[in-house]
Amino acid sequence: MIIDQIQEEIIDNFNMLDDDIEMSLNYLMELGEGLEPLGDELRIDDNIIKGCQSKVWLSHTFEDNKLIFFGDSNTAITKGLLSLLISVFNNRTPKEILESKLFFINETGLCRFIGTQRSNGLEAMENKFKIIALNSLKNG
Amino acid sequence: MIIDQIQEEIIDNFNMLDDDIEMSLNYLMELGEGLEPLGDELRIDDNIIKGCQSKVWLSHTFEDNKLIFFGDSNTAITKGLLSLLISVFNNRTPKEILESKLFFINETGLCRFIGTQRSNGLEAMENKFKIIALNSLKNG
Amino acid sequence: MSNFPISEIRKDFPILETKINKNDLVYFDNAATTQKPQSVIDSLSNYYKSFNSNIHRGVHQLAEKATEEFESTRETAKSFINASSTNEIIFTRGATEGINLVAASYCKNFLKKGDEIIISEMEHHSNIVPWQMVAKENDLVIKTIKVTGKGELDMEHFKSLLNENTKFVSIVYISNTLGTINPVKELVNISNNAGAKVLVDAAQATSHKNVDVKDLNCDFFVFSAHKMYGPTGVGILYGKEKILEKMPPYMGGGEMIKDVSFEDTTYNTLPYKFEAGTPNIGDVIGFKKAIEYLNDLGRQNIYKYEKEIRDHAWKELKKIDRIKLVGTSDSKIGIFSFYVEGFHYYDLGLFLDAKGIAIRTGHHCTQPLMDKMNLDGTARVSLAMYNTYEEINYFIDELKKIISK
Amino acid sequence: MSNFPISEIRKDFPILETKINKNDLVYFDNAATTQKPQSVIDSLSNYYKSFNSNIHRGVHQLAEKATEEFESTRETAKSFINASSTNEIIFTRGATEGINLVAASYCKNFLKKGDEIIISEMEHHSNIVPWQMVAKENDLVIKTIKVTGKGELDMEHFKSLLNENTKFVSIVYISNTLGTINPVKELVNISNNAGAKVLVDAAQATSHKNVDVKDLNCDFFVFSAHKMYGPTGVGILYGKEKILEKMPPYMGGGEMIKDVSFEDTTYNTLPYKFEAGTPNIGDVIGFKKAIEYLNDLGRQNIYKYEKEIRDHAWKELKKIDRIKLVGTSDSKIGIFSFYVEGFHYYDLGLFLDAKGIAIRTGHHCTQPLMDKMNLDGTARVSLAMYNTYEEINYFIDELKKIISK
Ligand SMILES: Cc1ncc(COP(=O)(O)O)c(C=O)c1O
Ligand SMILES: Cc1ncc(COP(=O)(O)O)c(C=O)c1O
Repeated sequence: MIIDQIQEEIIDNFNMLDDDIEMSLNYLMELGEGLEPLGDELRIDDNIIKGCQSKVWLSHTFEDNKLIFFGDSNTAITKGLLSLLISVFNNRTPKEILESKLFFINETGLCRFIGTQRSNGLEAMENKFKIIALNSLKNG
Repeated sequence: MIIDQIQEEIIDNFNMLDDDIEMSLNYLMELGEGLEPLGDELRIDDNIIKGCQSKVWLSHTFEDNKLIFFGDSNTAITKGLLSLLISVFNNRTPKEILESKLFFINETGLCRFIGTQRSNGLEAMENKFKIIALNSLKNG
Repeated sequence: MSNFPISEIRKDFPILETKINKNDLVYFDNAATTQKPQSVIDSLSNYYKSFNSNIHRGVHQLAEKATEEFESTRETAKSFINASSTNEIIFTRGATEGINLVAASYCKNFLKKGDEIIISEMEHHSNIVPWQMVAKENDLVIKTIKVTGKGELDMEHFKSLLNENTKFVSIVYISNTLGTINPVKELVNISNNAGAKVLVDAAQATSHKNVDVKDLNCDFFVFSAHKMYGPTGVGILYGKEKILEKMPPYMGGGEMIKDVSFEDTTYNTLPYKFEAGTPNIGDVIGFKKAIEYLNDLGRQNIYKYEKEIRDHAWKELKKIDRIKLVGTSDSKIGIFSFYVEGFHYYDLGLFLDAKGIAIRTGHHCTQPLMDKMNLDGTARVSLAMYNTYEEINYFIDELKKIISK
Repeated sequence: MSNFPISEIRKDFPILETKINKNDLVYFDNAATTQKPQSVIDSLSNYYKSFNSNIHRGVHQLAEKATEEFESTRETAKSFINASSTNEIIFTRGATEGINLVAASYCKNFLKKGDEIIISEMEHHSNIVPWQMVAKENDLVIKTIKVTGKGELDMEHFKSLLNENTKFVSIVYISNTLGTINPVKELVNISNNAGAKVLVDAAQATSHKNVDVKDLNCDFFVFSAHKMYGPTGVGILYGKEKILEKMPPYMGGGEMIKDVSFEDTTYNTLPYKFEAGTPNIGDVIGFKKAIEYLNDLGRQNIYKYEKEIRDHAWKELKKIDRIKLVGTSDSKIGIFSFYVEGFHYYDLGLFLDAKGIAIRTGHHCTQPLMDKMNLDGTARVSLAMYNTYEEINYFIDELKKIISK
């Protein structure tokens, strides 16, 4: 399953950073910078992921039974995390997304500096992806 | 001053018990037993010393400018303590009582097993003796 | 005799090595507060030495670690009482604060003039006064279940008190004066059928027996860490999530809000809505070790051992003619309230103390019960799992000597 | 440089030896909570190892000793803030509980519909929400003193708010977000002349400067042990005896009563009337050591040293162009709130943490102040007496590197 392969890759990449927190943060920041910023028309309340400490927006398109995600955040590290989630779920069918299990977050230890409160934020993000998938399935 | 002499005697007596708490308690109990129990007509609310955990009554007569005290308590140890106070103040003039300073309680370490709450009880007892003395002075 | 590892357990409690007047400490005042195992004491030091920090909302690692440990006590407590969710676990200062919180907050939203609250004659002041306070303010009526001569709740009398105005029943699980284990499950069932919510004051229960809020099906359940081998200053209020959600907050402050403005303040979700201000972080973290200690030994095993020493103490106490026991229900834990005719309990306490035996004397914060029994106080021996046959025998011997003085 | 014994002091705080990501911990989150000296940590262990017991009403020696030590913290705290009597010292869980107690209890007896309470825009949520709650319940009006651009109270605005309906003023001594030391003495004077009582929220004051309730002449004064090198879970509410005496109890339970019966309950005298249930005995006893630590060093000396490092940090922060400081009053302690344009405070906090530097980010429980300043949060560095020039320099260097990322 390609979702799992991508997660494995992420884990490998972070393993190479050898538990160096600063490097991990730099890497996340870089990843976040790779995300195209959302235009104001998409930075709307409907796209906000509730339950995150910082502001996180997630938008999507649905074509050929595949979901494409666009996201943004007002903080660099969160944006990096969001970009990881997007890379995992992008271009997948709703069914694939709904059946997937996220394991890379725990295995990379990314939760460590994401914050105890913050991990709910990650859960909230994951949920948002799945809700989008569910809605696409129903409507598609 | 005779009040101080009596206090010194008490201190000497307790010093002989050599910090043995059980012996001190036995001795106090004995002292208390030496106090003539008050009749029901004197075990009245007016004679109660407020502020003690157990019930303590104090009555007196005033003759030839001297105070004679009678006291009782429903607990044996407290009665022993009361008997010590009575022995210190008995047969003294109101003026002597009012001018006296009680030091035997601290020096014997009797406060140790009298209780932190209880030490207020001792203060309450001392106060009652002095109030009786004051009233006798005014009225006498 | 069971194979309860009593000598290992005693080694875990450093205070048990204390000498009092050259005698070994015999600590029989466990209903007032229990002693603490080394693991609890160490966890306090360890917290302050290595990760003390204010919790929640923190980005740094001390804050992370402290938050994680703090919240993990909530998890542990949830399992310990078999709650459904950590949202049902509110940290308080102790049982008393828990009862006050429910009395004030629940009453505000759910009780109206003329409604009735039932408590019992054997309640601790902490389960009387908060109700008196809200009753006075809101014109509610308090009714009290009678206690029988054996020190049990008169269940027939209880049933006769129920009517359509009964909205709340607040009852002690195990009496701190009598030791009686009340039929709380039955009580909850009857009360709920009558449309009343039930709070269980479990201050004396959690260290002695298995407790299960789902099985009891009570609406609220309060207890204190310090009575179950944990630190002073922490307790837990359990409440059914659906009910807690509808209750207004008790205190306002940091932590308990979602958004504050001068126009409009919205409150945080459960359990935080009821936890205003910086909580007692260190002791909450230490509390977890106390629960783990109980879990490791197994509450069934503890119950069994405690029953053995209770039976022994009871048998020996009954042999002494001049001793009058108060609270003789068969369904009881090792709490013995008694008096000796002609020997004041206060003197008794002092003489026992001289022998190193710590007991409690007085009304035990149950004055109405004392009044009912025509007593102004008793001597109370309360046992815990680290107490032994030897200690009981020593106590019995000294007791006999003292009262023959 | 002063001859403040900084290296000895640092040795007294074991946590300062912690490594975070291989870096030395630089703890700059002192406004959230301070670290604890060894003497405080030891006193907790010592309590539980050698004289843990429930207090008051006990005949045995553990109870005696625990009661004595517990009450001696009250004495020490009384002198520390220069109160007139230990009857004025109420133990609470912390500043938040103190404010809630006053809001609930004072209002009940002394405020009526339409009466006005003044707070300020710079208050901590703990000094906002309790007032909002009682205001809503009792139809009271809350007015807020404006804060100036420098982060000071607008005293003219304050005066303009006063009128015959003003019954209470509750104000922060030192702002936890801005560091501003407010002119509390003047405020009390003006308020009292206008017939209003004043509560001073001294949560941030007691560790940094001398505090004297007689000199301030305030009616109430609250603070938390954990913010002044003491354990979590304890605080103090000071109130003028005459006022406290007239206030109804806040919580009901053991300890706070004189006599309980189902017909008539009478409350205990001060300070016990306000201390329901088993208090946080261990931490109250540990708290004394924290006060003694401050007394031994001398608060004047602490203030002087902290001013030196504050000035240094301030000077260095001002040199960094992109840093915008929030709270620039000359009358301030070493609390620096700031933001960096184009760099979110949350990211900043994480990067600093990776370097071992613990700061706090967010709204610091002062959302209305943030709203007023059009911010959703800041990064906050808050210094304590164990912080050093070296730590500040290290932080400034790392800060520069991070924001140039
Ligand atoms: C100014 C101020 N007031 C009140 C509080 C509340 O203190 P606590 O959380 O210890 O009750 C704080 C602490 O965050 C504070 O900084
Ligand atoms: C039965 C019962 N309920 C309530 C309490 C109050 O507990 P705490 O003082 O820990 O709040 C006690 C403790 O004395 C108790 O024994």
